[in-house]
Formats: sequence, structure tokens, C-alpha cells
Amino acid sequence: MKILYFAWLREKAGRAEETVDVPPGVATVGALIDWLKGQGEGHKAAFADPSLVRVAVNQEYVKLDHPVRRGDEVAFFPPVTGG
Amino acid sequence: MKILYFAWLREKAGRAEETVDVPPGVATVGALIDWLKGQGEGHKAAFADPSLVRVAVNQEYVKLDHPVRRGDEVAFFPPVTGG
Amino acid sequence: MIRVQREDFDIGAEIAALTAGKRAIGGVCTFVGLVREIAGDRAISAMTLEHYPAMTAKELERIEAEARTRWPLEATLIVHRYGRLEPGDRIVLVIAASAHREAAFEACHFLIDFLKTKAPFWKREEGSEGGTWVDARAADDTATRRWTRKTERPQRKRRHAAE
Amino acid sequence: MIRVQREDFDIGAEIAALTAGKRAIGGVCTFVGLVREIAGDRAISAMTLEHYPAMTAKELERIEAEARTRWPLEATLIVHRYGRLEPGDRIVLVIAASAHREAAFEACHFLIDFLKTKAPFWKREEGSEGGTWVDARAADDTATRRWTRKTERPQRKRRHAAE
Repeated sequence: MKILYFAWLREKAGRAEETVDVPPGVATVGALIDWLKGQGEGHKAAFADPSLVRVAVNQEYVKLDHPVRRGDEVAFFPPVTGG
Repeated sequence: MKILYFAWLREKAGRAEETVDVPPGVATVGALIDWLKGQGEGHKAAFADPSLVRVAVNQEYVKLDHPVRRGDEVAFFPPVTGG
Repeated sequence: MIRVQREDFDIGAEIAALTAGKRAIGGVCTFVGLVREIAGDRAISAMTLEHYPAMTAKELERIEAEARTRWPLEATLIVHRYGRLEPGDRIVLVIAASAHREAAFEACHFLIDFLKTKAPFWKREEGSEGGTWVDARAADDTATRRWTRKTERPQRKRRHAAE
Repeated sequence: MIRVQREDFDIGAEIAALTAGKRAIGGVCTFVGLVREIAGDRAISAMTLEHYPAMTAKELERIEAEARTRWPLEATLIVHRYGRLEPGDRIVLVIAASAHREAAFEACHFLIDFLKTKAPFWKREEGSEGGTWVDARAADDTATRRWTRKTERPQRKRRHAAE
């Protein structure tokens, strides 16, 4: 599963992307976040306030209960500020 | 008093402008229109439907009861269609 | 700033000149009116715009000044052409620039709505069956009345709250 | 049409290219966003726009397609820049062209409102005290919610009646 981080989530996580092998029980975005938080201090800091985190699976906005599967591209980022 | 005509009022009146000496009783825009209607067939045609005529005195929109004086510039035209 | 001219205008150059050095501007809203080839169900080959020069300048300045009392604007421009124009030609340019996009949009919209019902221009369209003076549209009056301050619309409050 | 690019754009050239030969267009509404030198009460020396390329294109296309289902548009364009920008630089260009000005204004406004809350761009501002990621504005969410179809506003009906 490919994980992408943008803006300050990228800075806190200390990486722009990573490829992870998640345990079988991690089947939703919410579960993935909980699992990632256990992967290091940077990850923990990035997800410290989940209300500030937006998620896209395969480039589509999704909610925390959205399923994640092997092969998905999952992106985490703050609310957008373009325009 | 200088009278200006624009668009189809100009075409109907057969002139773009004229300088007129109005009798002393002609003291408002409404009275001026009534007087002009007596000045020829073109004028009569131009003012046939007063609801289609807009008036400006000295380049300001006015209503029929607005006073007119010697030296004024009085313009008659249809509702505007620019932009 | 207002200008009434026979010549065409360059939109990009106008925006650049108007906003140059004004670093408080965050949003620029621009409206350009073009000559359509169809009016109602009639094909148009050309159009002639007549106007009342002494009054046109006054009215455009009045409309612009009114917009600047209503919104916090950093810059405004109205350029209106007169004379003979063909389909695809530019007729009018309105630009409103502000720190915030809502003010830019509203002011630009206001300027063109008011211009359409207040500025003394008249269009004569030429088609295969000769020329016709364009009738004023009731929709333009309705559009202008939207901006009347006395009948404050719920929408206007909502928009300002969103700023 | 959408484009995401590092380079600047030429507003006049973009409008001309977009509208060329489309003689049904009567009104073109354009919005340009510029980098301000002040954000809140903080002086900005530069800004860096990061984005999520694969998703940005998809989102902008989705937003554009949605506008085209809502209004009768002859042409639309969104150009958004990324990378390092300075005060006065252009960030984003939105153009909506229609036979009628109301549709052009509304669609252009809708496009920028949606882009601001949906397109995956993030601004990092540089000032004298270092860089800061810009916070999303609640006002932008409010602006986007205005366009929600379920809560039809009286204003939207009134506007359409004016067309």
C-alpha cells in the first residue's frame, strides 16, 4: 500500500511517501491511521489531531470508514488552501 | 435650450440635436415633450409612446416633472442597451 | 478609472496596468462582453454602438464611485467601446480588484449590471433584413434591482458573512 | 480545460484562445488570484504552493464538469500554478464563458469557491520569522456550501429568474 503525505503532515511524518505492508486487520482508513501512529514519533505527531487530517484513497476524498486494500494509494493532508 | 436625440428617437425626430426657444409656459420635461410633439411629424413620431422615452437634463436622469430652463441640455433617448 | 473609446482593448494589459504594484490585491474579477452572432433567433452581421459622450463619462464615474463605497476595492476599471463592431468583438471590460475574492466578484457584477441599465449606450444590430435597435431587456432591470440597498436580500447578508 | 503548471500565464492570451471562434459567447467572467504581501497581519516575502499532482488534475476536472452541468457554458478554463511565488504574482486563473453574463459570473464564482476547498493545493508562506503553512479558512467552506444544491437558496432562484 502506498502512503503519501503532504504539507505539514509530510514535514511531521518526515517523509513524502512510503510503501507499507499492513497487517490483515487494517481494513479501513481509520484503522490504517491507528496503525501508522504506532510506526514512529513522526507518524504519531502527524496524526496527533485527526480532525485536521484529510484523506484520499486512489485520489478520491474518503472518510475514516472507507476500506483500504493492498495496492491502494492513500494520501494524508491538511485541509486544502489553494486558489 | 439644447435638445439631443439618440438611437431611434434621433431617427424618428430626423435630427441628432436642435436648439429651441420654448414659450414661457413650458417649464417641465413633460411640458417640453408636449410642446415638441407639435413641432412636426418626426417629433410626434419620436414621442408617440412616452413610456419608451428616457430623459436627461444636463446629463442627469430626470422624471417628467423635472424643471427645464433656458440654457439646459435636454436629451431624449430609449432605455439603454449597452454593456 | 473609466474609458470610452472606439478602439479595442487588451484585457491582460489592462489588468496588469491596473493592479501593478498594488500588493494588497488578492483577487481580480473581470467581465468582458462580446458581440454574439445571434440575437434572439436572428443572425447578426454587425452592430453599431451609439452613446451620449458627455453623459456616458458622468454615469460610468458615478457607477464606479458607488461600487467603491459598497466594497473595499483596491482598483476598478470600466472600458466601453462605441462604433461599429462585429461578432466576436469585445464591447465592454469591467475589472474589480480587492483583497478578497467575494468583494471582487460582487463589485464586478454590480458594475456591469448597473452599466447595462444606466450608461447611455444604444445598440443597433445589422442582420440580413436590415438594422434594428436592440430593445432593453426586462432581465437587466431585474438584475439591477437586486443591488438596491433598501430591499436587503438574505443572500447579501450571507455573502458578507462568508468573507 | 484545466492546467496545473509552474509557469506564469497570460490572461489576455488565455481568454482569446479560449473564446476564439465561439460566436455564441456574450459574456466572459474571469477570476485571477494574486499573492498578497500581507496575510492576516504578517508580511509575506514569498509563498510556496505544494500540490498532489495525480489528484489535482482529477479534482479540477471534476469541478469543471460539475459547473458545466449547472450552467450553459460555452467554454471554461482553470489554470493553477504551483512552486514558489512572490507578492503580486498570479496564482490561479478561472474563466467561464456563456451566452449570458449571469451564467458566466455564477459559474466562475462556483469554480473558484470549489477549487478553494476541494483542489489539493497547500500554501506555505515565508515571512521574516520563517515559514508557516496557511490554515484553511472557515469562510471558504461557507462559500462552497452556498452552492450545495439541496439547500436551494432564495437568491439562486432569483438570479436564474433574472436570466
